[in-house]
Amino acid sequence: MTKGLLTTVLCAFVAASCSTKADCRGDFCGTIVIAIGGEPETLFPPASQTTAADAVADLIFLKLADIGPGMNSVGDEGFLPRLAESWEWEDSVTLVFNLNQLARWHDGAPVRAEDVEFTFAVYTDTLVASPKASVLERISSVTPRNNGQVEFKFRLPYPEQFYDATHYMRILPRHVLDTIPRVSLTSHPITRAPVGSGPYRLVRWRASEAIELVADSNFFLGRPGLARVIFRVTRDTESALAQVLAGEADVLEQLVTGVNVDRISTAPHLRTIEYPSSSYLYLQFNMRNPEDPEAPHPLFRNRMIRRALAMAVDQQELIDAVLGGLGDRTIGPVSKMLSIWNDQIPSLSYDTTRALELLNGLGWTDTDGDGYLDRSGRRLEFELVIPASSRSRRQAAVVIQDQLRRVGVNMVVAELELNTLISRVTSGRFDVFFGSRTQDPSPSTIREAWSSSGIGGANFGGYSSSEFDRLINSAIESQQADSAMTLWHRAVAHINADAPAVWLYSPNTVAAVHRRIEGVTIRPDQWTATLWTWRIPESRMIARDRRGAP
Amino acid sequence: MKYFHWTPAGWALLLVIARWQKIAEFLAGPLENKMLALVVLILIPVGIIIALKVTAIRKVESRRLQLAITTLMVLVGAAAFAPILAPYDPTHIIDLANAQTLAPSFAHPLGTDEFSRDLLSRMIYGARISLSIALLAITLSITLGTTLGMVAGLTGGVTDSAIMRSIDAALAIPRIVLLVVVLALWDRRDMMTIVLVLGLTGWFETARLARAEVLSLRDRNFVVAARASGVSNVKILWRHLLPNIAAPLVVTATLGVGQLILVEAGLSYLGLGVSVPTASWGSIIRDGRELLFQAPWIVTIPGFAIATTVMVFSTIGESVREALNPR
Amino acid sequence: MTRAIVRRLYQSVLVMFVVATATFFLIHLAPGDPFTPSIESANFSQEIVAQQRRNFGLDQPAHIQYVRYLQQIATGNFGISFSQHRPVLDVFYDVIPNTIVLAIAAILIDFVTGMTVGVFQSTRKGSRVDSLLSAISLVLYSTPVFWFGLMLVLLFGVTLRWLPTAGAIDPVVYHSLSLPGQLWDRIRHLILPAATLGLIGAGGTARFQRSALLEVLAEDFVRTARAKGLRERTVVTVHALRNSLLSIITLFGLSLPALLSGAVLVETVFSWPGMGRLITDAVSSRDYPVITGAAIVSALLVVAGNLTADILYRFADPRTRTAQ
Amino acid sequence: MSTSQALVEVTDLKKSFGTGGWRDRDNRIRAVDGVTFSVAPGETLGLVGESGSGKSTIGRCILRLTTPDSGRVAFDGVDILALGSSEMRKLRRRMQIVFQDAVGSLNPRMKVGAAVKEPIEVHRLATKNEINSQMLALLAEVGLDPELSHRYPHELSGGQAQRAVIARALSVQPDFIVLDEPVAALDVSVQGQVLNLLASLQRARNLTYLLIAHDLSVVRHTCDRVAVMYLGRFVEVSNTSDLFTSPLHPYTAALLSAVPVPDPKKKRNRIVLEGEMPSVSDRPSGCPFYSRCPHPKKNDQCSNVAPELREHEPGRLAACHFAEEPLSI
Repeated sequence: MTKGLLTTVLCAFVAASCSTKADCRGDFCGTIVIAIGGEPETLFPPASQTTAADAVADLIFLKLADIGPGMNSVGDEGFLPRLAESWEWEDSVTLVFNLNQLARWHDGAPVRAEDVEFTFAVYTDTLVASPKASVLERISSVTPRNNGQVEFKFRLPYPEQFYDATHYMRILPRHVLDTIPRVSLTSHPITRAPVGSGPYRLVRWRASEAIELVADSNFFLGRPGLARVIFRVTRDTESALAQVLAGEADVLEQLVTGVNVDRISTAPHLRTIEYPSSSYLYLQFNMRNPEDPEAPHPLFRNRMIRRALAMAVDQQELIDAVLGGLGDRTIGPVSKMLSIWNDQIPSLSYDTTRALELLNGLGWTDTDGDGYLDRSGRRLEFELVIPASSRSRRQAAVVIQDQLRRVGVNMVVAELELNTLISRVTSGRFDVFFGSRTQDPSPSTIREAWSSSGIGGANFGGYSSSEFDRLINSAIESQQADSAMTLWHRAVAHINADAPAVWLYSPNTVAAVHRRIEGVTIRPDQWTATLWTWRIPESRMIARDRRGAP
Repeated sequence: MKYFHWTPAGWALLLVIARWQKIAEFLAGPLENKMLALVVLILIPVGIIIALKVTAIRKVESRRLQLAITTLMVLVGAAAFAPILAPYDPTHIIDLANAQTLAPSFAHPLGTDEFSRDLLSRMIYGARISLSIALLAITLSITLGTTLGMVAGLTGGVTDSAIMRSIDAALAIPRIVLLVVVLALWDRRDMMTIVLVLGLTGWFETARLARAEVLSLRDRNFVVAARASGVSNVKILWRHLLPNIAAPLVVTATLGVGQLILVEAGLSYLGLGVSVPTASWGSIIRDGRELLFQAPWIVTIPGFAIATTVMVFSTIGESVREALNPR
Repeated sequence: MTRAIVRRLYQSVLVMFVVATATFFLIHLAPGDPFTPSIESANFSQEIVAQQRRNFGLDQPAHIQYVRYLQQIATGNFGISFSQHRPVLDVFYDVIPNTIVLAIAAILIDFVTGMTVGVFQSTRKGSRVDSLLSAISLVLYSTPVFWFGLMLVLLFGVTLRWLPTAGAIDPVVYHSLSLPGQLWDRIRHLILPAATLGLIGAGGTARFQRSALLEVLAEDFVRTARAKGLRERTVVTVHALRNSLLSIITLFGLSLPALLSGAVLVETVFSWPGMGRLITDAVSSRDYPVITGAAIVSALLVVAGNLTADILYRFADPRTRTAQ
Repeated sequence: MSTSQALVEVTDLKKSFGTGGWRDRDNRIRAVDGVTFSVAPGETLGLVGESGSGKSTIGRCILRLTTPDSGRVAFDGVDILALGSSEMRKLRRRMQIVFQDAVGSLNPRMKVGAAVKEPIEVHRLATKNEINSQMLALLAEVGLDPELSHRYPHELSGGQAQRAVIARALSVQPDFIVLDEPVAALDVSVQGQVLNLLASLQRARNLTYLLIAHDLSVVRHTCDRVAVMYLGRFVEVSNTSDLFTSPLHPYTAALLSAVPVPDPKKKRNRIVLEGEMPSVSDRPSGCPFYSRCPHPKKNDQCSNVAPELREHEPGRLAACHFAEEPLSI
């Protein structure tokens, strides 16, 4: 930890040497404009639910420690100190953080242990109803020992204790928020004028237009590389792309399709940066009857039908058509970002002949010659529900519909408005749901979505397999990285064979970034996490950069 | 016979011969297709006949009206016989890898969309969706508006003020806002839903008009005389009032069809129109919106189609109005 | 006359009450819930959603919520936006000025062009210019407003690159500009959306103005004025135009809802941060307080507009002034 | 007055119209202000007055086309104001109305034949097969060419239209017809024909008429008795011949003096009324006619006390303090 201290001191020295903001000179004066798709709903971290909100909040607030570039979530290996300068384990359920004495709130007050205690209290308060409360359940208490030391107590020892303690909470300033009643905390004006301890502070927020941040040049972890960061709210990828191409914006973190990537590549002032995606897409079969949740689904209770349908979908064609090749086939419910990603895990591969054989074997044949399979007078058909708001899923649905038609299956696509979709999916009123999941760095979230403990929660299809449950539980509890990995792979192979869903793809994430920006690194789970280390050398600055900070 | 031309008739005959196989398929095909054709084929000619009758009485003749009616015939023909006329299935993906967003060419006169579907076919089928929605919705809203307006006008008192204040309130909310709010009630947006919602939110002006007309007729002697003869209120409405307010209602309906086409397109553009794969013109624009720069024809063509159709209905409606209002 | 206005006011209040009630129940009938959990991220919890519902009082029966809602509305409080985590009034403060600016600019374009063209046409009835202008106004009247906007974006934004096509200001440079610079920035951003909305409206206004003026020009008193040997220009401007103004005032009142409807679409096309975009967003996130509030506010704008038109009408028309 | 066998009996009928809604009680116009009379079967009662005197309102009240504020209307002994709407509809068969504006009282979108047939259908007075022949018979009875049954109202002349309206009124075989200025809109040449037709129909069908007119000359040859109205009240009721020879009320006298006479040499004392009829909404407190009364003896009593309608001679009623000293004409 001494190294960190040294850098801090050094940085503080450098920062002090040029303090006048008005005529900002040097390599720390750049301004970047980020085209962000969607506006943060709040800048109060406990209440935030969207990736946009987290992306902005990550520059304003700090956690105790950040997950490392390796995305390891077991133990504390690879974690980078942030507000905590160091930490030690006193026993298997007691973790003590030593706060960085240089850490300051944007209003100048020092960051203290009681802020951490307060933060935990806010995140777990039912009046705040933070979506992150449930993941903090296994922490029993957070208590300050003195101004610079805070103690975390866990209910029981488990591999991801450190991850839980640090990953979800962005530390909040007690002295600013303590006087506000908890029940009105999430809607208080302070949520739009946040006071944090991170590298940037908020200057102005013009609703549905832009959010402007400026660097805190005294930031204790080192001077931020960019003087000003502007998040410009854009509605759709196309206009964001237009802005980036026209030089009106410098960064677009998600290009989505290959066509877009091609267009960016032709622009001399831009470059593309590819990083692993944290999401995967799938077609989820409902195991229960949509009309009667107690009864099994007439079609999908049959494992063979599910396997046949999974084999009838050509993921590669899908990736080519929808993403322009920018994606990978997923093998199981695993996004490319996760450490357990491995494309050697056994899975069902695209094979229409085999799919057709399976279906014929089950008695589904085309007796009336209309091109669709039928059995005792009923056509093999079902409904796919997709959110109307997702363009790529609408496109993919059209392609999958076409693919299934080739094996004689009639898939009807129903585009639903998002709220309707959510209420139908969470209450089990669907045949097949075209889902997309964004994962945390920890693979343990797979349990919520696919094991029987998630039924009634995030396991919308109601898939239940005791073997899968057993494998996944032991993988999560395993303290040893190697055996955990093996268990994860076995669990994934098992769920693949059962085919509770057709795994489709994990899109490749490609960002477009202006060439004048240097030191660009992107952490897959939170792309703005390292943005404060990006910078623009003075020699390459453009007019916008100099117009600079207020 | 003034509006009948031999040349288009000849072309139609040729088309029938050239496409007889498709026609056979169409006749054997799904009921829904035939129903849509029927709707379009019945409602529009009925409208045209009424319009012509009214204009013929007042001897309005204009080249514009003739042009409008001819154009409408073409549109109706295309919509009604979409399965016969369209070169491709509108949902057919031709070649995702190589035929995405092709510019207009000989093979695809209007180009293809991002799924390599033939745009001409989608436009022809879209005509059917757009026209049927507008026609069914206008039928619903005119019926509803006329009934309620006439009841309000004839009965007066509390019923009248209740209906009129509700109408005031409904009219105070801008139409699109009202539609956006009401459409949130339905969890699926098939054609009937859209028709229902458009119809149910479109009758207010008609009701006002019908009420005003009834009020001006209510104390006319022939109504009083009918009442004195013991004719019941329902019969007075039906036999005495309705025929006398029909003419302005026909004008409202004709102009309303055009407006409904615009409103439906607007809803589709906001993503609140009929769900895929049967696209209306508005949703074709929406699909093409993100490709505005790469494939501008996807957005441009349906816009022209919508504008033309609305113009046709406006022209007919205004001609009828001119005919009714000799000034 | 004041009595008539008071009566109109009283009616307006009644109308607003009906609007408030109707939107409340409509939106509560809708499927879905403002606190839908994200089904796409890791932290899915029904309990938290239930807790959020309790915190916002959504677990109460509808009639209790309704009464509380009416109390709030009566005090000018629209509640707290679920999706933006702040009072709905604050949300409105941000967007309403933008919509009003857009609406006023559009109305100016609409009525100035529409009336000028209409008057010009009626003085040259039957000429070639007349039929050409009639055709143009018919085309504008029949064009979908959002499509027209897209075409302008294509032409002026993409091809010619003359004007910005999104937002009300350039958020990057705006705050470092001088005051005239800021004003110019705003105007540049306003041109395309206002022109879209205004020109589409002008199509209708021109047609209306033309026929209204022609109707007046055919009346006896105009013929008398002509017979007196007055110049045609005097006849049109002094006698006829003043009289046709009445119908234009009515049209102004009537065109407000249509204008706001158009604004919803135009704001979507041009990413204009106004009411229209707010409403479409609020519906997709089931933000009840924003939806009901927005419906009430837009109804209020319409009712106020109609009231203004009504009063203007009474002032402009000497008959109604003395009649009461 | 023979009340015992009256067909129509009206007692203290009052009707006022509001201008400013229900809150606006002060501004109400008392169109009919306490009128009592009866019509015997087979009789023709004339109702005369200037426009706005309330005579049409009485006609409409009797048929319950407007609901009076108070008073009683009995038809053949039945209080029609107390009847339910279905009973009223049945009763409507026996009483009909003919308006001044004949073309306007025919539905412009309905052919003449259909208009005549409609009441028959409504009251189911004939089987489907007979309706048409009945209609044609009715047209013949009123002197219309059967060909005209296929015409629309605007294709008829005024006289033809009025005949059609009369045919429609007769179609339900009524006992009583209110004739609301039936000939006022017609050419003078046609007026006589229509009046003659009405008279012959009355004889043939034993009809009872209430004939409303603003013109005394129409009343003279068709009515058995005449009631003169002023400002919503009766000022004089009398048999026709007496009324025309020696009117009791100065208003009647003034009206009579305005009637053109066939013999221009006959010397007449023309009475010219000064001013206009006062507005019905601000009724004077005394005699309503006081402000315009040409009677030389009018005095304070007239301006303060409203005279009642009293019987001065048998069968002759007048509302004037000086009815015993009538003006001569």
